[in-house]
Amino acid sequence: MAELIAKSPGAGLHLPVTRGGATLAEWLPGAITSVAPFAGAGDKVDAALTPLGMGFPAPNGMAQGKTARIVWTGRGQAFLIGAPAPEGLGAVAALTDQSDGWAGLRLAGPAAADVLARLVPLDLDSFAPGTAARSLLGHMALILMRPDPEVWDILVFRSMARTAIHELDTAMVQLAARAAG
Amino acid sequence: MSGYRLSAGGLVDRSQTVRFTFDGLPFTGYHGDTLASALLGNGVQVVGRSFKYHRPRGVLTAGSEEPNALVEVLDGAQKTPNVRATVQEIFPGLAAQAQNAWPSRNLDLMAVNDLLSPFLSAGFYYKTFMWPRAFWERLYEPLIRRAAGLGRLSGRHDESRYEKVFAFCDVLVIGSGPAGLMAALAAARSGARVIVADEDARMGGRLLADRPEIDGMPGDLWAAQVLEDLAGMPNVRLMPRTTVVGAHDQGTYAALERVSLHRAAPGDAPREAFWRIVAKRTVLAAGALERGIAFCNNDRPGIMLAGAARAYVHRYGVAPGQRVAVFGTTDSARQTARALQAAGVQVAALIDPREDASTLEDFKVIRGAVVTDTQGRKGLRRVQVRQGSNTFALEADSLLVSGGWNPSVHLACHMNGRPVWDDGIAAFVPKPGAVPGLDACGAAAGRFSTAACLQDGLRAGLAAVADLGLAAPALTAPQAEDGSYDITRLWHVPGKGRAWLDFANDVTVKDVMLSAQEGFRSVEHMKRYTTQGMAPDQGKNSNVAALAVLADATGQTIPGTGTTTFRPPYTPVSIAAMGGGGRASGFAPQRFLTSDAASRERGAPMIEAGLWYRPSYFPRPGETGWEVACDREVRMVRSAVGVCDVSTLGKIDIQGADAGRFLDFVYTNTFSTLPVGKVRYGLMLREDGHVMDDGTTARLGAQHYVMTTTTAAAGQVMRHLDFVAQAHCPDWDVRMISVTEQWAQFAVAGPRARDLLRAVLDDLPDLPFMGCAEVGLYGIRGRLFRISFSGELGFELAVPARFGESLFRDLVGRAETLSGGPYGMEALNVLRIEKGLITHAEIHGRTTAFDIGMAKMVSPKKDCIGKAAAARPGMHGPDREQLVGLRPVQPGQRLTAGAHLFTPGEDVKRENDQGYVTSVGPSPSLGWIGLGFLKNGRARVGEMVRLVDHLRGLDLLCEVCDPVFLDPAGEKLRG
Amino acid sequence: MRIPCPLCGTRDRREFTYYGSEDYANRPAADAPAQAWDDHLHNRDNPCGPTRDLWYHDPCGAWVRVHRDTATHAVHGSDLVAERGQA
Amino acid sequence: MRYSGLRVLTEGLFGNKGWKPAWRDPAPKAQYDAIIIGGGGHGLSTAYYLAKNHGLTNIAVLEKGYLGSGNIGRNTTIVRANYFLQGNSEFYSHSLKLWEGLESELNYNVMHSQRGLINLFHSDGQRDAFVRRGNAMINQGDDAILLDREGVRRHLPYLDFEQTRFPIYGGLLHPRGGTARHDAVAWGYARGADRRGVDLIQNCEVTGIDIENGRVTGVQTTRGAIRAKKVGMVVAGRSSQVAAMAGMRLPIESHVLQAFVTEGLKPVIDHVISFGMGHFYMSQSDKGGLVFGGDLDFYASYAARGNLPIIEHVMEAGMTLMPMIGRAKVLRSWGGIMDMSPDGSPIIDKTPIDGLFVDCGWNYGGFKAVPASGWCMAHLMATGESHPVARRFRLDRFATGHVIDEEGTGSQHNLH
Repeated sequence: MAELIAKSPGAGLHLPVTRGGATLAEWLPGAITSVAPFAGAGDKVDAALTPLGMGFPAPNGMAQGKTARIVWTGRGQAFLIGAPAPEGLGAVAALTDQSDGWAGLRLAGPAAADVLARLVPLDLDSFAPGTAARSLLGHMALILMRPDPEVWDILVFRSMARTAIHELDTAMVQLAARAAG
Repeated sequence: MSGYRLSAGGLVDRSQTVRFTFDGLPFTGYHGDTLASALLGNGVQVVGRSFKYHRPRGVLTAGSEEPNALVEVLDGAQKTPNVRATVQEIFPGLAAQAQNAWPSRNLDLMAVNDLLSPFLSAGFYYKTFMWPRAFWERLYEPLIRRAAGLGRLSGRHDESRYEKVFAFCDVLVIGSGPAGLMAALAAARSGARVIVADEDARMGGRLLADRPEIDGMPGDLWAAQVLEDLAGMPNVRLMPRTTVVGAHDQGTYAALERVSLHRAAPGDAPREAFWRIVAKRTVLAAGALERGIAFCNNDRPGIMLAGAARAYVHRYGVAPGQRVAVFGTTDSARQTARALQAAGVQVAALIDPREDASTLEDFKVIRGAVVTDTQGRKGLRRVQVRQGSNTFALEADSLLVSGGWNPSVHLACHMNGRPVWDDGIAAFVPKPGAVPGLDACGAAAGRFSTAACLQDGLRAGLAAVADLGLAAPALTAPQAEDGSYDITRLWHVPGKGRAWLDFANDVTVKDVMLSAQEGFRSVEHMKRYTTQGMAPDQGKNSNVAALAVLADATGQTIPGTGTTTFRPPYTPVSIAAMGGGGRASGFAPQRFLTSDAASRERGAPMIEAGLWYRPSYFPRPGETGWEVACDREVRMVRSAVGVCDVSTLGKIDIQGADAGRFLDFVYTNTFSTLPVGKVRYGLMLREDGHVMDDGTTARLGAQHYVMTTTTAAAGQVMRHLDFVAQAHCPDWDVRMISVTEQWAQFAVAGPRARDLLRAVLDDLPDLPFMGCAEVGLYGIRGRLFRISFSGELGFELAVPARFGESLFRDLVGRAETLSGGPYGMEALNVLRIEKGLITHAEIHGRTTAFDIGMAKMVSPKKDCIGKAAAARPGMHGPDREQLVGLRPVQPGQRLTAGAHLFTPGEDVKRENDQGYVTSVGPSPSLGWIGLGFLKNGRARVGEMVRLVDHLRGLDLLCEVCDPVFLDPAGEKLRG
Repeated sequence: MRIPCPLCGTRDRREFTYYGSEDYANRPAADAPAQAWDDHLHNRDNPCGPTRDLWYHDPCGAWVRVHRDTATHAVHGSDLVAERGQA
Repeated sequence: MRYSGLRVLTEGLFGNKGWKPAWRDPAPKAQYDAIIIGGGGHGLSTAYYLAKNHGLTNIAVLEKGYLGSGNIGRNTTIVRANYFLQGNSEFYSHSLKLWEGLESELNYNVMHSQRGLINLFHSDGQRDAFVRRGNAMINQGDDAILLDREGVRRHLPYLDFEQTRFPIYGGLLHPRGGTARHDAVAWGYARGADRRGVDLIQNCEVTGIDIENGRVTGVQTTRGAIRAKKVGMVVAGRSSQVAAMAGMRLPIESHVLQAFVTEGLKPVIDHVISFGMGHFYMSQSDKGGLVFGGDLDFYASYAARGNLPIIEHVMEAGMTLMPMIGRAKVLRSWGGIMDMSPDGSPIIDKTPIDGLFVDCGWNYGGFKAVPASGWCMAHLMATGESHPVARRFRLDRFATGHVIDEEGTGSQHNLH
């Protein structure tokens, strides 16, 4: 064997799927780096992120640059998604590679928020486009982003991809069947 | 036959005939009928039997509070018991059956209880059935159980779909009668996000049942207009068929939506949805429930509440009887008599206890009179009336009763606030502020006229809007009837026979009096002694009257007597709805290893471990049972090389200037001195001094560590580390994050481990035991740790998870060329027992560092979590049970975990218990061996102990030995 | 029940893990007398009324000190354990 | 007045006019030999056994509400003796023996029904832990039977053996485990104590405990001061508040435990089922309701009501284990206030104040303990010595580290 085969978390899990007004697809966000600024290094972290067109986000915040996005993911912690960590960031913040730790899903369409309302205990009407939140998807840890009004990006633990897809799909099936009645 | 379908009227769709069955007989109704209205329309009077006396019973109400008309619907696995016929909408093919009757509702042999009723008074069962003792469980109790209960469960798995939903709003309006609609309109027009929930399939509340005139139009048409208006607004969600069942903290309400219970073929739609609605403000406009009057034999089929009769006439176009008598203490009774007469039903008389009641009606009014008794076992035939000193009989097949109205205070009382007695309406009303943010209005607040409801609803809606800081819309209440509410208190007409209070539980006035006579005088005692109010209607129809009777018996006032506690749910909610999503694997997430498919392909049985699925063993053709495979896998590791997926272990990345110092604080031993590129075993205590977890931590850089936790404790440890960091040393520079899911990690163990790794890695570093390094393989970067959980030369190789499956297949394939292969949890367990290595079988939450022989790992040079508490006298010493190894004296004998240990020669009893076995396994080289805890065990190595496992029939002698069975010097793993 | 996370905002109780009284956050010195440790680990005022207790907001990893009432379940506010005032 | 089937018949024939009050309604006297604070199950049984076993009849039970108004009437009625650790083992064993004679002891049908309790397990490790417990039960002289998966299926054929999230490996059957009618236990002890001369005083709230020179001398109540040289605090749910009147700070945190009952159903569940992985247990009452519960709500509370996350969790557990209950409808939920101790075991002990005794910390196992708790508390109050089966339930065991932590979850009150 000359090389190892990379497998995405959603491989073999029958995506994408469209039911009623919502489509669920695997979302491959590329590189994910956790960024946790060291004590007193907030400004330096912002400076290191400047080339990407973003700073360290506030709670529930998300910043979208040209190629990458940075998302607040917890106390003193954000995920840089879609680009490698810029030069110098590692000196002022604790970084870890999280690229393989998460399963990315994208739920889109006019019914997407209604689907999520079956699983996520958040007020999704008040969830402004361009923001993010840490919460739950059913019983699973969740990073939820709303890059556009009808697009929701979802990160759950990689090992739970199957459960997450099953639960989202069940919600989609039932919601669509309600409309049909 | 008594009830019948009127030739016109009602809001049912007479163009759509619906066929259904009841007790196997075919009937027809119309679209829009409930099962109750359809049965009444077909003249069916007996719909079930009562709980205790098995009395024939008919429909009493037109809502979810129905105590009598509980039926089973559907068949097979779909069978649903205790369905209110007054709520269930009919659909083509609906099959319903009466329940609690044997053999049938018309001939129920259990009705013998009715004849025995003098001996079945309140609490009789506490006084008898005690002799002989064994007869309670063998005879009396089974009889009682069979007689009790109501409907039947199918006994089969409920495979249907259910749904749970979260919703948020500014204003939740509960109820869509006049008050609710006005509140909703006010809130909606202000721009607030509004949810209107109503239990009924059709919104409008009493406007549909009474059709009062509003702004010159019939109430149902006015409601339809307002609803159309609301439905067109994007900030409004109308939720019919939705009962708000519970008020919980911080404005969280539980609601049950009957999504498809009215559909013949729901497809994939859920049967029910359980909503969690978070509201900033709530308007309780749930209306009021009518109550009856206790008189002798007031429970006969054909006796119905007066307001319900109006609902059947106006809403469904159904008359409750051919010739009706009406008896009531308020104008609700008169209104009913008028409505029935207007609909063409013969009204025998209105019996009004008020001496000054007007007699100016087109029907006979008997004033200053009461109903004293009734006749007609399976359907009312005659009503006994007493007027002054005269008693006489009235022929009637239906008696419509009104004892007044009780505001639906329930939700307002779910947070322990008791309702307040309002003498003017002789009823309880909600206590303002009892549920923060909830405002009751309309009939729910004791304001009964249509005009008052409209005005009060508007007031509540505007108040909510003002609270939210929104601009009030210009809105005025429409014109409507505004009569005063005049009530004469009449709870109970004295008489010789039984007068029912709680129809559903068969509690009579006599039962409540007996309760008081026997000293059960507090309302809670009375409830519990008589079971008053504990039936499916939770006393909605009868509690206030029962209180009044109790107050009378004890010489107290009604408010002085108080109420029992109102608790959720308002109406019963199916377990399946509240547990929606929990069915089968939905109860908890399933976690799958990257190697999962590869393991299953090899036939490995997968076992659950902390939500993960891990391979138990990898059977080869011809191998029978796990022990054969396990034996081979252990030998394979000991003689060649084995590969095991250990990715489930928790991995926490720890960085920062104070990372080492932090580890010193959370571990008993020291990590700040660990050189970069080295790994150390760490022992972690809870603050109470017991062992929390153990694992290895590697130092990847000067300020960079990666900690390993056990699979089971990964979440707990992360939470604990966060707590210690944030509570005890918030100024330290430490940053932590789980990297468990990032890495696929494989143990490569055995004397040929290096051969395997050389084939895979670009370059195998010369790692000492407990060393670590970054490595390259197949063009990617990985981490290599030289650690061992088997006592063999061992490594763990970690790669980004996307490559996990591929690397596992590669490692296993290459291992097989080296006479090795994969090994599972069984072999892993034997390998670690042979080495005396512990898992959570040993560190089960009660063990101390002393118990497992690691007291010396608690560094005397520094403080650490758990150190102070571990010094308590009870945490160490010879009385403690200590970790030992165990091996049978007779080779070949099997050991069992869970067995207890005794000193040979002593009796096997608790007082002599010396310890127990925690882990056992069949060692290929040593036979069965085990680990266990033994009192003062370390001092007893070499002694014999008696191992007794009663449950598995085992009793044998073991030798106590050191827990490390193999290679105590560790030459193999250092080799 | 809804609990305010100082970082994320008010969230459903299901997002939190409860620990106990804020006594757990006030760790005695290593050499404190045994009574101090007993009080830290075991003994509680256990008020029926206003209290301050410790909750972990699992999604964001913040330990939160919540000011609330054990009799009514009213929640009056919260702060981060790491930044808690001594008031 | 003695209760019997014959009496029920004769009273029935004469209109049930002859039934006498189950207990007197005395005014408090100025002085008693001993006072029990708390007219719940434990307080009433303490009074009963003080009178019966120790001949102390000049005693009073002071209850701030109505008799049996606490957790005795808010539980899931399970009676069992299936503990592993010494201390618990002998105590609950003693209690179960008392249960087995309670009807004739009290001349009151408490409907103790030994329907059998089955604890399910879902892995080899859990099986071994239950075997360890079962062997401890037998070593104590109680009963336990190990069931494999097919054994469980024979008893509980309606469980979901195919799809449930945590596969059923087997169960530990405790044949003598079962249920009883909760209120009847309180009423039976109350009536028994009253018949032996104990004054049961309702609507009498203790507002202060009088202490002079380190000795208790009586209590202050809403119905006046009452003197006594011995006072027992038996007030689970309010233990901290009452102890505070004596200047004590207990190792107790109060938590809410919810329970649920469905509408009546024809008999469908015969046993008591305990599903540890889902924190779920269920039985069916004689009236036909499915009675069930789960874990604590997990936050300190005196509100006696709970919230939705735990309710949903309990229902989900029921649905994964035994989806045949799906269409049973929950009729009523309630919440009890639990005295949670740091090791999950109770306290029956003297206090640092002479003559003041405490019985508390029943976590959520107090119902089955009612007979033995009263028996042992009475013994302690009468003799000044701990009863042999309760001698490990010491107040100072947390300070000394001699904890009795059956769950192994450590000194966090809500985890037991």
